[in-house]
Amino acid sequence: MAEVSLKVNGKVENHEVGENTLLVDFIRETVGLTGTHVGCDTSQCGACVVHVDGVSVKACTMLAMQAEGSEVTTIEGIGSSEKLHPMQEAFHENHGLQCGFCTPGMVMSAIELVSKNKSPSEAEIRDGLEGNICRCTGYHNIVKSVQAGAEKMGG
Amino acid sequence: MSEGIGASVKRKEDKKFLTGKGKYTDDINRPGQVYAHFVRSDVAHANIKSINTKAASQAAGVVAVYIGEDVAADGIGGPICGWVVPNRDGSATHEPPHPLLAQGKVRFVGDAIAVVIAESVEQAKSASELVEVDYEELPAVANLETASSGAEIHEGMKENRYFDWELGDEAATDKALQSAAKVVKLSVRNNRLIPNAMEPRSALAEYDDLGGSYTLHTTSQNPHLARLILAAFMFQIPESKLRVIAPDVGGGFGSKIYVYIEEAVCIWSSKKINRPVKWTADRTQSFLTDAHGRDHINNVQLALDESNKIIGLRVDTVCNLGSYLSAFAVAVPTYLHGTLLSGLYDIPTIYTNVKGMATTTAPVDAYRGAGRPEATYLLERTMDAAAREVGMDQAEFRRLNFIPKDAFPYQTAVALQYDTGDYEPNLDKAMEMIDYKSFEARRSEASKRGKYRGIGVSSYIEACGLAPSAVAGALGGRVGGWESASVRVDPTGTVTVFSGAHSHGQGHATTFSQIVSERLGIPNANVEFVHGDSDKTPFGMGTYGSRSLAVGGVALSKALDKVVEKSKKIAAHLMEASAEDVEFKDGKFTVAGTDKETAFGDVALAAYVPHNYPLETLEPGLEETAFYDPMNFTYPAGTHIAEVEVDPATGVVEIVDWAACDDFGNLINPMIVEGQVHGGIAQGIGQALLENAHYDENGQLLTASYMDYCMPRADDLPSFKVECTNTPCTHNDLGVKGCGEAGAIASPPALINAIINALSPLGVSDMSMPATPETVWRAIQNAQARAAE
Amino acid sequence: MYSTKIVKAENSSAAVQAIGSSKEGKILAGGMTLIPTLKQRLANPDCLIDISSCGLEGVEDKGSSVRIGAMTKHAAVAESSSVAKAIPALADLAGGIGDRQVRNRGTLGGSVANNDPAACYPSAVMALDGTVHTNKRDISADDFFKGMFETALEEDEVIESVSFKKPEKACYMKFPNPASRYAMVGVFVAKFSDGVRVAVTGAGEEGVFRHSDLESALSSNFSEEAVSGVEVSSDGLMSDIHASADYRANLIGEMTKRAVSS
Amino acid sequence: MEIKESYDLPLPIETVWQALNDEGFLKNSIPGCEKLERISPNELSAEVKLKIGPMSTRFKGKVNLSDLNPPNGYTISGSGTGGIAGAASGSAKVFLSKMEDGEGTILSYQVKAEVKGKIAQLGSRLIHSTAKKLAKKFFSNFVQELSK
Repeated sequence: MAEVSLKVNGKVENHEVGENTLLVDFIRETVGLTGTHVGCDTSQCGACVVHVDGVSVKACTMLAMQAEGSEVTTIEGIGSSEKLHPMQEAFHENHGLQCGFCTPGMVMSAIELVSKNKSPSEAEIRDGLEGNICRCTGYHNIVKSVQAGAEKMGG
Repeated sequence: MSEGIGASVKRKEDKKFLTGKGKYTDDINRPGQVYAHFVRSDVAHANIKSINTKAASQAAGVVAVYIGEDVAADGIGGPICGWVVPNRDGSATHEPPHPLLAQGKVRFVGDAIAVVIAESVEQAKSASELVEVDYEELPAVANLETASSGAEIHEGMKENRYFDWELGDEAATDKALQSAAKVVKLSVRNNRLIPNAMEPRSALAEYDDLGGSYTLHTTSQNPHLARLILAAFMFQIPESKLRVIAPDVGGGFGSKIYVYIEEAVCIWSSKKINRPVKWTADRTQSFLTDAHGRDHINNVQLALDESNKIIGLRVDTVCNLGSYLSAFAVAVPTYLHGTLLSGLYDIPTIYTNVKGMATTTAPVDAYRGAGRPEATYLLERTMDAAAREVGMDQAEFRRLNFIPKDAFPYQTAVALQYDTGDYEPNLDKAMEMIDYKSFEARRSEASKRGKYRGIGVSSYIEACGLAPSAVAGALGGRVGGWESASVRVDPTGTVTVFSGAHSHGQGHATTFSQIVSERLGIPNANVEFVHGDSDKTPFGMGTYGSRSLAVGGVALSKALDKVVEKSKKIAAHLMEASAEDVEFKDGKFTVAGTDKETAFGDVALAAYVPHNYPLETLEPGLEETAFYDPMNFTYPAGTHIAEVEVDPATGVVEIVDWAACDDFGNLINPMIVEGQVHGGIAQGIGQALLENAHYDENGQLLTASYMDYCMPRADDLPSFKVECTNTPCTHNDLGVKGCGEAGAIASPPALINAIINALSPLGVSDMSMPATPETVWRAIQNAQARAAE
Repeated sequence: MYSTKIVKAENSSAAVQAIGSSKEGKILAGGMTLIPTLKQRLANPDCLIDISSCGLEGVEDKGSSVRIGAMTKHAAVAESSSVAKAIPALADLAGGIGDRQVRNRGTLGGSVANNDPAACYPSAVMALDGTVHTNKRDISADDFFKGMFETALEEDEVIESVSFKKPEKACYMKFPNPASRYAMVGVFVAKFSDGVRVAVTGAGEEGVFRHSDLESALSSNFSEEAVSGVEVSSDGLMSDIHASADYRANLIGEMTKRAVSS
Repeated sequence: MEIKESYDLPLPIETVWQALNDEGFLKNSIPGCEKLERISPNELSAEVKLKIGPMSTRFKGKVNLSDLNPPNGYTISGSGTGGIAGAASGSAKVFLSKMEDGEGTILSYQVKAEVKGKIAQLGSRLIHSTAKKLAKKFFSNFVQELSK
């Protein structure tokens, strides 16, 4: 067991956990934020994407201890149901989600994508979402959502 | 903007998913819960000589370890088969038992042998490694072509065949083939797919020893059906003692229709240890044990007369149903496949024979489209080959053979009667959308860049809204095909809809609210939607086969009819008029020829505060339920056209354009319909280009992770052009047909036909799925080698 | 994942020491391969030595070469202006590894030390006549890669940085495995004043390798035609469910042509 | 999958044959072999530690010698289970023949390999290459041992 201290969505989380605890399990089980999902075992589906110190990572492929001292942002930390983040709003307006399971990871990836490229082309968006798998939407409306989200975010 | 029928209302359910507040099964935890982990077979086929669980039982954190004998001792049965068909010789489908945990034998890699229950997932996994299983290996039966001569998988089941079924007039069809001016022959394989809903299956079972009742949270498309099967057929407990909740479910695509052994083991063990038991699949377990889809080999013979009109069709199919018969495994290749073989063509005689085979692979069952994609694929590939062989344009050859629009209702040669349809406008529109007539110019432009450009057409029909119960029953179905809905009007005029359908991405909360909003004239925001809980909703059949709206939506409409009818009586009383004179529109009751008016809310209040109310003749309250059993299937149809460019140096296929024009009847929410079409097309493209479940000759699944099973990603796909025409369904109140599966049905042949079209100048006339870069490259190499000879 | 201990090393000698005092310790760099392996319980190290605080990040232009710290993330290499200026092909390669989340965590040293037969980086190290700098010594690329998943690294050795020689011209062309997105074939072509080096990844049964026939053809005539004149043999190439050795051989030729003509 | 290779050895065929039947030689030749004990004339129990990249698994199983045809060859087969990783088995048909000079021996082999469980499910791309590599290593170790 080891003491892990990091911030999740601005709140200090100080917990004693097994040293082999994955960041995603820390977020879901220890902190109790279940918006971050697990959809595969091989670091490919992207349902678990969160931001660690501002960059997107797959929380299933990082140990909680590797995030020691970091600022972690999850889907719960970017907007609220009263005030959605512009990217969340864009997904809503463009029907960028169906079953919702991949959505948190998709939105977190999209936000980082736009933070690096203010007005990405369709090809850049498709390329930039390589690490997020969606089985429902065929990506068509996700691409539209990210384009709209980029505009809203001031691109 | 209107919030009623036909409006692209933004989805109500979005916010919870967008903010991470969705509650999927694995997000739910119960006090004292323990975790199940299954010990699964590493071998495809073996007798189990012994299982030693001693060390595992003593491992840290372990609460219990159970094997097949423990289940058998409690008399718990396995999953049952929901549909059977007669064999050609009159005998019945062979239905072998499917034990919850292996009893003496394993039949596929992933077959569960034991369950270890522990305080943590990691402890359960560690202990599982200590379970020793001694196998006597038997030869795997991994190959569909040779399955009939393989080792016996189920005791007493001859030639590993579950059934041998036929439909249609064999003599007439063979006669048509003999007398034909031309017979087009084709053999196609429908590749095996793994559904891959993004949320892995999960179950959380809890036993209440005070009431002797169970609660199961599970990833199900149809919680009531799961409850019925679990309670009545597997556990033999009073159905009322089991509550099944399917909370937010992260996609299904068919794979979450069935009751799986893991859910049952969780229920059973939750009582044995009197603690809540949770199980969540990791992705590899999903690959190994979720019911797979497709896996057919079809031999097709199409008879044409001198004028290129179709005069007969014969299809001989062998399909792989895997190690155990899953719930609807039998229906998929028979009544959901054989009955669709007429497509949208006027074919006077059709005969089909389907042999359903067992292999030592995962069970195969419905996957988006279920039987209809296989039918459409073989038919549209054959139409394409026929057009090429007779030298006609692929679109015009189809047009020539379409059922004319004045021929409806049209009785096909394979049992179905199409109520309505008009196929040419879809074809014309799709051709216009993709600029079909200028294609040859684009082909020559591409060839200057060293690319082969091709265009492929696929015109499809599907039978949705499964199904009229009497028809299903007559054809071997063991469940009803109706759906239910309850409408509870609250005293203040807000409404809660309780539906037996289940939404796992389809957006029912939005579309069903739109129907209410349209009919009762209340804002969408005043409608709540409840589904997925057997304690809350009326008994329902759930969601599959593009049925939610066409059956569940119509049930809602019927319940709303009852609400309106009763409301009119209340309004009549309030307005001191006769009920026959009361009109209801835009949320207001009026009396014809007067200025009397009362609002829907006032009527609702009167129903619950019946101070001024006709209590002698009318019950108080305003809550109505309807069960709707459809009179016929609905028949969405349409045309998809794909345009591709092939890079001959690598075999890479790039999809450069996609046009889809579908007739889904009336649309409730066009935005959601388009989203369904997009998703369906993406899965169809996945099948045609990328996805394939690959078992090696020993029955090992080599594509058991996203490292090897190729899921479509954003950069594999183009954007799609999607439009609709509308011939309303004639036999349901909403005129709706269903749209969930269409994309997956239409798209694979469009794409494969486009690739063949691109390579046809080289003499390529066949292409298998998935058309991977190497497959395409080899076809080009072989064609070039043939040309050089 | 089995239980394990995590040691945060302050520098590479501390890391080596920690390895020495463990039974079966493993260096944890970005973890992009190691953590998925541990999750599957396909390895059971008693100790993971986290080297993220060892100061092994950064890009340094050394004149005739570029030296990159072992713990430099792929994203940092892809976005580095000095890499883009000195060896744009290397920045391109780094920008095409995995997906953006992999690039945000995965490291040069991790990729090179693992020497996955389908990894991108080893081809750059080989084609750019690289040198692997460890806590003990400098190892030339040609001596470093020893076959699939094998390198010259010893138990008590940690990669600190890798140097890449600046070529006159270079290009990396990757044909990704459509499922995993690893290289099904990746060809790194680097033209130096004294000849051309061609390294192939994703295809060889023994991992990354230099293609001598292509090198000599391109050294005398740096053109697509020269590539066409080489018959790429499928001997020693991998066959799996995604691609046969023949198809990989074809891709080697094709990717080389594209690299040359880019 | 089948893999074929051959070696020329500067040793008489009888010497090679003896070595092929000597557990000491075999133990030093089997890559990663940590334990090899004869339990009957043609059966040995074995423990092998296999490292492929980041993966590291201990297999426990048996080595069998069959089709014995002294001194012209035999079939050596091994199968083992690696716990959670699954199971692996492989067999090599070994052929010995005298070289034309009468002094040396040609050792050739044909290998078949099969994996089950997680290694098959997750490592399919590596199965063939790994089998080939391990076979090569076994025989090159064997040759090296012989020349000691």
